[in-house]
Amino acid sequence: MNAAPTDTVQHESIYSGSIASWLTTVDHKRIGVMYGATALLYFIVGGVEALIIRLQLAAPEGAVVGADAYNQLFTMHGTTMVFLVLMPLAAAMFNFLIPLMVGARDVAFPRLNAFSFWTWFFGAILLNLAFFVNQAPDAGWFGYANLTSKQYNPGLGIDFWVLSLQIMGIASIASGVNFTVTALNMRAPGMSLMRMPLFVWMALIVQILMLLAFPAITVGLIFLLFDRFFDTNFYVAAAGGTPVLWQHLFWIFGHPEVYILILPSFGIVSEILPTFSRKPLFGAPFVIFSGILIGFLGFGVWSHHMFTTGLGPIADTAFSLGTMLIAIPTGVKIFNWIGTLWGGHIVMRTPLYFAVGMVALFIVGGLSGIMHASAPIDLQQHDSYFVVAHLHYVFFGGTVFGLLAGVCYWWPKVTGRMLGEGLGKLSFWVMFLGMNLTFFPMHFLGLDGMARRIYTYPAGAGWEQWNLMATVGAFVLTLGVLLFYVNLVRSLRSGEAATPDPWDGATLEWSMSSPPPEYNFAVIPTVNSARPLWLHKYGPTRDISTHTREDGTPPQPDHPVERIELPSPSHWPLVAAAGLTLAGGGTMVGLLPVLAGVAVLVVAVYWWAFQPLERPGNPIFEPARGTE
Amino acid sequence: MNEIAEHHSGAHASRSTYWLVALILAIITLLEVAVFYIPFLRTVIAPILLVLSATKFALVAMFFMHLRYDRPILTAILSTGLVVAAAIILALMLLFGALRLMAPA
Amino acid sequence: MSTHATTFGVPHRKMAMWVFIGSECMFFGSLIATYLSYKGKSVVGPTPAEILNIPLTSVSTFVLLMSSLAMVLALDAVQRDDTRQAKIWIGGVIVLGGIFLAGQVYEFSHFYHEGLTLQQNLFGSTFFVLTGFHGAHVTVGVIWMATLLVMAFRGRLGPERSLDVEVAGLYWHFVDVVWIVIFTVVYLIQ
Amino acid sequence: MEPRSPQPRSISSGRGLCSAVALLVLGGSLAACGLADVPDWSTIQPASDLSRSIQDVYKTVWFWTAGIFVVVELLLVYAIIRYRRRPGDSGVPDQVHGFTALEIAWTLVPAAILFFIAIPTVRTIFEVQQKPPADRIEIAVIGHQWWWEFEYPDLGIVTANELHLPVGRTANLALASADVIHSFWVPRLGGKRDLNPGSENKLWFTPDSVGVFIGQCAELCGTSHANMRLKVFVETADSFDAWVEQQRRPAVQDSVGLQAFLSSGCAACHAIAGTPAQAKIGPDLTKFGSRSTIASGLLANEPDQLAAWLRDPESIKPGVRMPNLNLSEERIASLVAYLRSLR
Ligand code: HEA
Ligand code: HEA
Ligand code: HEC
Ligand code: CUA
Ligand SMILES: [Cu+2]
Repeated sequence: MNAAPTDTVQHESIYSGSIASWLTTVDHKRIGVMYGATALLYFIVGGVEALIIRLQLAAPEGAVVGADAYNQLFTMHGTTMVFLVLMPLAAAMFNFLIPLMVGARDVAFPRLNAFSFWTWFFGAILLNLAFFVNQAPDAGWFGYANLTSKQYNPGLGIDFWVLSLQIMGIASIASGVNFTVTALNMRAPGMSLMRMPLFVWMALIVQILMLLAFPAITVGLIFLLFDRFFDTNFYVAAAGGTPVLWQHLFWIFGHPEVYILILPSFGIVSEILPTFSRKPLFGAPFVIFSGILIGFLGFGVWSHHMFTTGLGPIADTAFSLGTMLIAIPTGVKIFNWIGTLWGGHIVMRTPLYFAVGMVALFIVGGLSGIMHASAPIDLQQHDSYFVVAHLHYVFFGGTVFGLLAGVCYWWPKVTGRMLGEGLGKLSFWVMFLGMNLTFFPMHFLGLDGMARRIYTYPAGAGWEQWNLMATVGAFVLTLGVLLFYVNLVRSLRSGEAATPDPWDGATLEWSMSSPPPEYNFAVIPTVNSARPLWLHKYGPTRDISTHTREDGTPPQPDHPVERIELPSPSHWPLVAAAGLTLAGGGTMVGLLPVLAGVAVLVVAVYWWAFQPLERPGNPIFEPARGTE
Repeated sequence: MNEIAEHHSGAHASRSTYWLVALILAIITLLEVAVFYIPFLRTVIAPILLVLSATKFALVAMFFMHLRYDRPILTAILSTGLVVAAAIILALMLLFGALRLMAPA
Repeated sequence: MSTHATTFGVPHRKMAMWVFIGSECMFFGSLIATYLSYKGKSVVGPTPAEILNIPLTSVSTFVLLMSSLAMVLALDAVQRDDTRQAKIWIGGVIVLGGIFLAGQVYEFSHFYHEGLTLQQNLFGSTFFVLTGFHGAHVTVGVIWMATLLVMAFRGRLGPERSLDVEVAGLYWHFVDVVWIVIFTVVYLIQ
Repeated sequence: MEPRSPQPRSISSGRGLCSAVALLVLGGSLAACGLADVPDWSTIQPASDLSRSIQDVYKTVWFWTAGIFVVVELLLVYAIIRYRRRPGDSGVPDQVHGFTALEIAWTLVPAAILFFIAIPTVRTIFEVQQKPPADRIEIAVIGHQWWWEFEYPDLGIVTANELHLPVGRTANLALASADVIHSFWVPRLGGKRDLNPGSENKLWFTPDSVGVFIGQCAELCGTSHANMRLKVFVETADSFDAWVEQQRRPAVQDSVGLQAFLSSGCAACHAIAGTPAQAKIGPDLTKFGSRSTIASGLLANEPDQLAAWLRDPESIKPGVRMPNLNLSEERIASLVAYLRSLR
């Protein structure tokens, strides 16, 4: 680590500034922080919903909540965790890290980026507003038609759900376009695709999946809206349609969506394991191509959620086999991660704990997925707690552990402060224990015939002890999450200051101060390795005897060496997002708010379009003057 | 790919090419309508029309949208979307058409 | 930012439009897939064969194709800094797009009087939503072109702005290309 | 395609299988207490050819995946322990970038394993969806929010929430829905199959053990989805025939009770064969007295429970489509007596 600069320059914090500066910011780092903070808050919301679920199920004939409230709880829990926690937490990292990792000063479209954030933000609020009119959606997170029809669900709950998903979908498409272009087209000189960091690779695949998956649900939701608002017949059996169409459209989106949720974690693990094993990722090209393959195959397997729908043996066979194929590229990743650890000098720090925990737990979820993939087996397991176990192993064990590993890993870079090591490891172990205690018994519940989405169950079916165990586990898990949060807060208050490169990292973000300056790179680096910083620090072979220091990307100078002009803040993305949400949400109220929303949107878009990106008064950094 | 290229507004077709392409497009459209009205083509109408419209699609994309003269990455991006969309259309049609044929006896 | 160096030598905005188009393929793909999957499943009439007006739609298809020609010529003119021609061709795109939309309005209201509504049957639902969303795309395109035309009249559409026109053009051509598909699978293959 | 074997097989394999999972992770004691008593709903104690076929696949897949689990997790744990950095070690390990032969190996080995999983999978997919044997009884199952209607078209029997089947004979179910999607699931008799509005699904199986099996609607269908249970009585041929006989015999109508029924508004929704009550909104009550439970398994068919049901159905089944008719206690008493006499 001898090459890492030890003196940390105290820039004026990139996070200080008025609230208005946050509302109008176009800085990808601040936007990333806003995504992250909001997602971590919603994690508590979704978690508390889960805790109520677990309390209700702790014993037979539970009486904590009633039937309708329970249906609302799991619907909101699933929707919240997927769209309000995991996706934005991943988006937080895409925002903060992609430009830093590819050597760019911002994303391709900074204002579009702000628009994405605010659109998602308002969409998320809209969804939760449903609680305040006491009509939360209650048809499950995949809202099967025709339970969502006006006839069987006359309240506003489904409208809130449809409209907020639609609005958040627009945010996802916008950021998908933005980050695809950023990763493809803004790489530093010399950074070929094969030198692009693994995290960026997986992020890029995620963007492409979002761009191709979201339109399917958008169309499905449009049909649903039309059925509900205009009495069309898309999902109406009496008119010759079928509610099964919704299942197809939803899962054409929904299955790629689960890879949208896991691939960021795969990317994070692929960054963390090499850093802490102190050797390059084993078989990096294979890890990249398997990621592409997972994404591609992910579009061909959606009907494995529909084995009980009655599609016939040919379709069942095709989707069973297609689904099983995905185990191969996923296995390739797992084995390469183990290969990375193999023969390393593994530094046992908190991020590594979470990363390894992710691998260990994801395998469990992946293997239960393989059981589901066999259509006959799935006839028993579908819509039972076995599926609930599968989905939490891949979501919590896979995605959440992976993302938390990322939070621990990049926290010093984002905040400039270290996390507590002891508390970090403690929170890991408590979460690891709680997670298994909560979700492993659910396998048995499923095998013992407990259906999911039931708010009550009779005594004497043999489910009592497993349910009780799961409820206890959920509280252990909560304690673990709480410890994690305490660690974050303590670090912000009194954490040890972070050096630019606390983990001896290999990628570009470690070449600059922590947190990075507003302009990211004082000089845009030239990259000639997949591990530019290691190359610089240790030479090509990393053999200390043949050490040639001057290759690779040196740490960034403390001050700009050229004049750097950054885009100006703008409030139009925020206004446009507000207009869009008003127009969308307004459809539940009447024509007036819709027209008002559209008007605001149009005005905002025109102002935005004709406002130059860089205007007088925008942040400008001059050489040798610093930013103090 | 590693070199940094400056904004590349690139060579593209001349105006006469555009007119020619438009003419071909118009002729193909005419053919399509003709095929529609010719009775003895009824049985093969679908494949003929699909080929014709794919040709039109390709002409517009290659010439009017300049894919022919632009970076291959753009063609790759479009193709990704097209291939996945086409596969989904095909699969859904099979699933729905087959709903009756493949239903368990 | 698109004036800055880019990895692929393609301006960001142009690449972004292509990426967006890739995504739109799935949007229209899902709509078309639904239309085709539901074809012939309506339990009451009118059916496509009874109601679709091929001559009329052939004309509007032709009109939309020619608007694409106008679009490339407009871009060509802007790149050559020929403002007069640019105005003419952009105006042409607007007029042709407008004719197409007028045709669609006529078609829709005609169908409505023939008894085909959004609610009448599956054909009505899928047809109107598919072609309606296409029409909405054309409308956005026309508004976009109108904006460019105003810019041209204000003398703000020189060659330095040609990327603006090119990106708008990509969008326009894509909407045209989607219609090529719709015309074939909805109107001609019955 | 081989016909499915109707012979019951050892039940212990299922239990052993499940205990093994538990042993692996949670230890034997937990497994023992968890599996002591799960006769009614278990997916791994098959009582029909369908659930046996499924379990055969499950066993195969389970052993493969359990093996993979053990091997891969051991490798992972071994790597972590073996290769952790020792105190005082500041060197760097060999910078290995990869090894193509290994990559090929760990692509091919999983592919081979999948092959062994895929074979029984595909075979069973076709096996369980082939044409049912000729000797079978046809049953139409119609899902309602939140109860089951069963019709034996060939026998002229309509009943609700409780299905009677003869052991050893194939039951061929035609599944349909009156409102939203439901899913028919009796774990010990086989996998589930959805009841879709507008199209009919099929499911067939041949029960091979006598007993009472509990089922549950497995697709979220609204407020009382959790309360949409069902019971299947698999009986010997003789007792099934007796049941059929009994169902087809018209119930003796107590005219006072019938009058109470007709004048309370019940006939707006319910049918009782041989009376003016012919509505199809709620369950057919023709032979209500012969059923063991009320309202899809929520209550026992006892006078006090039936009275409670009539007093306020909503308090027993949230969202229920049967209104509280504010009946007087005398009215309830006579209705209870009448309904229970319908046997
Ligand atoms: C992060 C999200 C995520 C991920 C990554 C996955 C991954 C997989 N999922 Fe899962 N899945 C969900 C999230 C996810 N799933 C959710 C949320 C649901 C429920 C939705 C709902 O109903 O609410 C669901 C439901 C679900 C079903 C439907 C169940 C049902 O409702 O009936 C099926 C069926 O096939 C399935 C299969 C798979 C498979 C085969 C994989 C594979 O990708 C797994 C591959 C990984 C491995 C296999 C492990 C590692 C590999 C090796 C060690 C190599 C060797 C292995 C072999 C040879 C087998 N999943
Ligand atoms: C990302 C995804 C994600 C995550 C992280 C979780 C996390 C949890 N989930 Fe959930 N879950 C889903 C996604 C997820 N879930 C989905 C998609 C469904 C399907 C929904 C559907 O059927 O439609 C589902 C369904 C589901 C069910 C089934 C409901 C049913 O079918 O009836 C259950 C039941 O136990 C459950 C439990 C839990 C628990 C205990 C946690 C725990 O991990 C939660 C841990 C707790 C916290 C994170 C809270 C932390 C709180 C604090 C730090 C503050 C503490 C304050 C107070 C206590 C006041 N989940
Ligand atoms: C508006 C319709 C409606 C009316 C009126 C109505 N019921 Fe019902 N009834 C139902 C429905 C629907 C169910 C099924 C409830 C469920 O299990 O979810 C039901 C269930 C029952 C059951 C249980 C049946 C079984 O097999 O489990 C009984 C008994 C019953 N009703 C009796 C009556 C009597 C007696 C009256 C008149 C006093 C009456 N019902 C009036 C709709 C109605
Ligand atoms: Cu019926 Cu759930
Ligand atoms: Cu899936």
